[in-house]
Amino acid sequence: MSIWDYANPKKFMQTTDRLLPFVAVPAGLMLAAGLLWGFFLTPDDYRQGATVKLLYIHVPSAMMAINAWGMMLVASLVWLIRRHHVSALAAKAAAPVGLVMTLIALVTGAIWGQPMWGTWWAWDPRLTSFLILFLFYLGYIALWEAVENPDTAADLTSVLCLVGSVFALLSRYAVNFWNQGLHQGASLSLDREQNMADVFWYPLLVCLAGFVLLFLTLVLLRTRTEIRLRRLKALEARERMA
Amino acid sequence: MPLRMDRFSAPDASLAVTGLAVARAGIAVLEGVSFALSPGQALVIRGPNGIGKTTLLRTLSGLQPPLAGRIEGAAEAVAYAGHADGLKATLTVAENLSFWAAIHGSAGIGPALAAMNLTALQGRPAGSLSAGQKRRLALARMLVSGRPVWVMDEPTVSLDAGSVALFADAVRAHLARGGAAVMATHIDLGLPGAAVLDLAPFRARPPAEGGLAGRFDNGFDEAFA
Amino acid sequence: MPLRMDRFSAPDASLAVTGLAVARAGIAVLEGVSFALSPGQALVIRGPNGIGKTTLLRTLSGLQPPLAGRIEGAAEAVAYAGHADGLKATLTVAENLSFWAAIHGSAGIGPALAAMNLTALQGRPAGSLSAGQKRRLALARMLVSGRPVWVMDEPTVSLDAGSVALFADAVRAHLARGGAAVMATHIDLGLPGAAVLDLAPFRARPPAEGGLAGRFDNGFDEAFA
Amino acid sequence: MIALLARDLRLAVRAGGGFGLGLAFFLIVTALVPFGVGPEGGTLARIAPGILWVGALLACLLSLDRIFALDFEDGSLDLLATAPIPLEAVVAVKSLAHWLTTGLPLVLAAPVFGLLLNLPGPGYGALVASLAVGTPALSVIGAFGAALTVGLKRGGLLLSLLVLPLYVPTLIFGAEAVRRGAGGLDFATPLMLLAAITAGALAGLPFAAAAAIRVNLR
Amino acid sequence: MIALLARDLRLAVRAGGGFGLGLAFFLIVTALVPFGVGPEGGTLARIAPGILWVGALLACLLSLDRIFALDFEDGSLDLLATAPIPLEAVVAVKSLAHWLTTGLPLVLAAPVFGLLLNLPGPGYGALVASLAVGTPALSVIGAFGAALTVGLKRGGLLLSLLVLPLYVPTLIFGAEAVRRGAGGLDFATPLMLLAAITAGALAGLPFAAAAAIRVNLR
Amino acid sequence: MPELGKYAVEVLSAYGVTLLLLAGIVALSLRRDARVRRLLADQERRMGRVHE
Ligand code: HEM
Ligand SMILES: Nc1ncnc2c1ncn2[C@@H]1O[C@H](COP(=O)(O)OP(=O)(O)OP(=O)(O)O)[C@@H](O)[C@H]1O
Ligand SMILES: Nc1ncnc2c1ncn2[C@@H]1O[C@H](COP(=O)(O)OP(=O)(O)OP(=O)(O)O)[C@@H](O)[C@H]1O
Ligand SMILES: [Mg+2]
Ligand SMILES: [Mg+2]
Repeated sequence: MSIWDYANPKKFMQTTDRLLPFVAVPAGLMLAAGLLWGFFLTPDDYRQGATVKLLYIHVPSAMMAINAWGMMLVASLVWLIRRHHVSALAAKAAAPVGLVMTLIALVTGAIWGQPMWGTWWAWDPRLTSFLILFLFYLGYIALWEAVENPDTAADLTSVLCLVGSVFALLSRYAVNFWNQGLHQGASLSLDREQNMADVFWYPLLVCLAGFVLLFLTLVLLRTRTEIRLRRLKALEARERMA
Repeated sequence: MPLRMDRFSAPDASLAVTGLAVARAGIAVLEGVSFALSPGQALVIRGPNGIGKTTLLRTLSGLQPPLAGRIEGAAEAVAYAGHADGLKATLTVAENLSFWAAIHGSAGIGPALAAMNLTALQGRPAGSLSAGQKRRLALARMLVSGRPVWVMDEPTVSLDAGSVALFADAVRAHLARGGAAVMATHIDLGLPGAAVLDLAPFRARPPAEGGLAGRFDNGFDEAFA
Repeated sequence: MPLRMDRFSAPDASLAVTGLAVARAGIAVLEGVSFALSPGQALVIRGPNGIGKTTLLRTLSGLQPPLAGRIEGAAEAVAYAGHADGLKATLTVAENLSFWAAIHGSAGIGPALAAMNLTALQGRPAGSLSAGQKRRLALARMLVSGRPVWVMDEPTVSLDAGSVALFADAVRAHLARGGAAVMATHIDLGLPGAAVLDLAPFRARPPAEGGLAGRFDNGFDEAFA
Repeated sequence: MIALLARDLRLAVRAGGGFGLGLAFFLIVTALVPFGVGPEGGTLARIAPGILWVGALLACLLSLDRIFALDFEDGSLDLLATAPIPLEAVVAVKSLAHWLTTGLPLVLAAPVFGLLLNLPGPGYGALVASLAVGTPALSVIGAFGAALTVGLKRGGLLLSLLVLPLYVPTLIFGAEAVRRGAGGLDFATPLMLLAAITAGALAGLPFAAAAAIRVNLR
Repeated sequence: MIALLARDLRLAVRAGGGFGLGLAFFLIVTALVPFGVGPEGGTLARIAPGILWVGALLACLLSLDRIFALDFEDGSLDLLATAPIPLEAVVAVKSLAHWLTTGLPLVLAAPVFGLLLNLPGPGYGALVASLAVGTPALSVIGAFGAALTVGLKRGGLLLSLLVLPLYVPTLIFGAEAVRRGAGGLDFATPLMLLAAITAGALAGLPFAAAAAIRVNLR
Repeated sequence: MPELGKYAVEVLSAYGVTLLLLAGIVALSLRRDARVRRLLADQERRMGRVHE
């Protein structure tokens, strides 16, 4: 059986109906565990003090904000190439979740910036490219909302997602060129030992897993909603025809 | 009539449609439409408001894909004239027409202007024409398109009796040159020779009664069965 | 017909025009037009494309001032429907109509929807209607305006035969209630009782032949005499 | 009248976002300036009051042609002009709808944008106050400009050209109020002048705009 | 093709100004900024490169919806889509027409506006060069945004929202080139990057835009 | 409650905002799902497609 079978609405609804609790419950558990661990049971950093606790929300949300866009890009490509409706609807379902993740990363980053850099906002490349990502999410969602016909909307938003991805990468590069920045480099690599002590690292991993699972849960749930909505529209149309 | 009398080169003026279903906003509106049109023939499409005449004509012109069925005949052979006139208010009558002539690579606009009684108006900006004058200009565009199949949506809206006669003359000349024409209308076009296709029997049935569903619906009825 | 059967209060449905001249873009197009219309009467305006029907109707509605002559009857008594439908594509049929009902302070939109066979479409966005359905909605607006004099420019464009009959019924009911109607058209409206005014004899003459010139021209001819 | 307001608001919302889009444009303008000007906080803080006001002004400007042009194109304006409410009231209500969908969201969201441009702390009160007092004038003046250009096919840029000079006094006093506020000075005087402009515009311009529309429909 | 270009140019000119209006808007933006920011020469000189580029960008943006919306509304776009020239070419020609009526005049007039903002002497060459290289990208990217929103009733603000983030890289490299030029530094690198963006946009976006138009006409 | 020192406001507000936003998107998703479910059920019933 190929993965494309799940692009059939029937198969998708059946599978996710059974699958959803097995994603949602671990998501809640992991998230609760990670955040509580991070908040209550980790020591303060000798330089950053208690603000290091922001790590456990800032980093996972920042990563999910990027990953959500990546998922939308893949789903858009699948829609454009194979015309599987579920794929287009999944991309639509993911966008608001990605937007919220971006917002969380921006807000927690801004709050973190005040004690660390002495400013809420700086035109640092990492921050700036997140602001641009935020705009892309807004535009993508606004385009879905603005188009009446769902297939048309799927086509247009997919094209936007493709072109937008290219320009988002370009912006990232341009922004680097433009300003060297204050923000931490990537420390979440495999050779992480120089960067982060285990006391911070393990709860962060749990939080990361929690955010990933939460994202999955929400996307599955929202895709199911979108499929039903699509179904509702089709039925309304049929009723009019009759 | 001072129109070019040469026959059309390829692509030619035949159009055959079999089992065509067309959809508007993803909803099937017509299904099972079949007809064939050979050079020199005209077909008048009739049917009540909202049955799907405009949708059918747009599909024939290649502006939207059919939901099912086959259209034989190149979309490149079709010149389309819809409800909207496609005129630029700030360009003069002659400029509007010359533009379309240039796009279609046809020669002069003089004969087309004359055929639609626009010669006296040719220096006027199109925005200052009355409703019927605008429509005449939109029809003159068909003449300069040089295309063999004319597909027209309610071509005689706003035209007075004299202009309807002019239009009928132009269509007859086009047919005589080996062209073909498909026209949707509610009123008499003064073309007694034309075949008539009433769309009422082809109204799409709801999927429950065996009608076509949109592509999405196919996998879908099962999902909620 | 489930329409309100009360007669109109003031301003009343009479309209008298004497020696009217109207201009478009400063150029006189019609002159010497006179007619009188009393409650219960309908007048059909005819004339070839570009003679000035639209211009005349806009003048009657108070949208532009007459060049000369008198119009007796309040502009507030007139409900106007032009070539453009005045619909908002993103609002539903019911929302479009309710808006105009609210503006004119009329009660419900149900009877108007029913009269124009729009009840089934009332939840649809107006942008998704076919050409004829849009026109029916534009005509339903006349019913909710509650105004005694209907001035309509080619009201039956794009309508199928059934809808033309609906429209004729609505006009007849309006006349029976003591209303009046002026309609420009090129085709038969199915209103045998209506008076007909052909505008061809009133085409404005050039000033050289004694026709009216624009206001500016009057002082102007002398200046360059 | 209320029906007209409700309709215009509903149209703005249906047109895809309504409230959101004016804001989004404001956000984008204020975000673009640092890309152009460079990221140093000091320079940004110095120009923040001016840029914020210019951004608000441009966000208003961009949505101006929505006020009458759509109604003109589809024939609704003809019908509104013959309706039993005075055209002056139509203008006033439509300006109000424009302000509610464009000006008001700007007022509410302005502090966030101030952050992006490093606006100094004491400036936020002045920013919100001056925008609240000044943006109604932008909407009314814009409605007047839109009325003047309503007949002309896509008079968008002409509209900007006509309206921008009219916006200058509002801009000067508005930006001055914010600059004084940001510098910790008293900003009552420019705010009063701003209020005077708004009051004057509200009292006079609907009549001028209605006259312009009548001429354009003729 | 040439006929289409000629028509679009003629339409732009007839629409009341054409060339003039984009310029006028640019002028007004650059004139408003001193009102907002205050007149000290030092600050102005520092922000001039950025403001000039932001102004050019906004002037472009404001005229974008003219590219396809009018043709869509009056039915011409249907006719162009069925005409014997490929839709990709239509997009390319229309972008070119937009650039000729908006971008090119900006390039030619930019030095004058530099003067208004106290742009330091060595910056003028960089300003003209970067605008000449960068504005074509603005037109093509804008045409893509206009194609996406063409079916939507007055998608003006949505269009801005979609297009502005796409403009960011162009803006950064453009303003950076001018800033380096104004500081007497070498500006070849940002100019090359700008050229690369323009080339990429010209090569790819007409296809995406044509696809979007086909979808919207369906 | 851990000792947050002088950064209490920052840390607490950041956690607060995050939880608020997460709860918001979860609640919105659930509410929308329930609403669409209900509308769809109504529609299916109205069209006589009754099932369990
Ligand atoms: C609005 C402001 C901010 C935004 C948008 C932002 C965004 C990001 C992003 C995108 C990541 C990358 C995740 C990855 O690639 O692995 C990240 C990671 C991180 N950020 Fe921020 N950030 C902001 C402010 C701050 C501040 C003020 C600090 C603290 C001084 C900070 C500390 C970190 C740390 C320590 C990481 C983890 C680095 C890593 O392991 O990759 N951020 N942030
Ligand atoms: N954008 C749209 N979205 C949804 N439905 C639409 C849309 N446009 C048209 N329809 C519907 O599709 C059907 C077919 O419309 P079409 O315009 O083809 O009818 P038509 O036969 O041309 O009618 P008319 O004689 O009034 O022009 C109509 O019922 C109409 O309401
Ligand atoms: N904006 C304008 N500028 C100059 N002349 C105009 C303008 N609009 C219309 N005209 C001219 O005024 C005359 C009257 O136009 P009007 O629209 O009233 O005609 P009509 O009788 O309604 O024609 P139709 O039957 O075609 O609708 C026409 O000759 C027309 O060309
Ligand atoms: Mg039709
Ligand atoms: Mg007329």
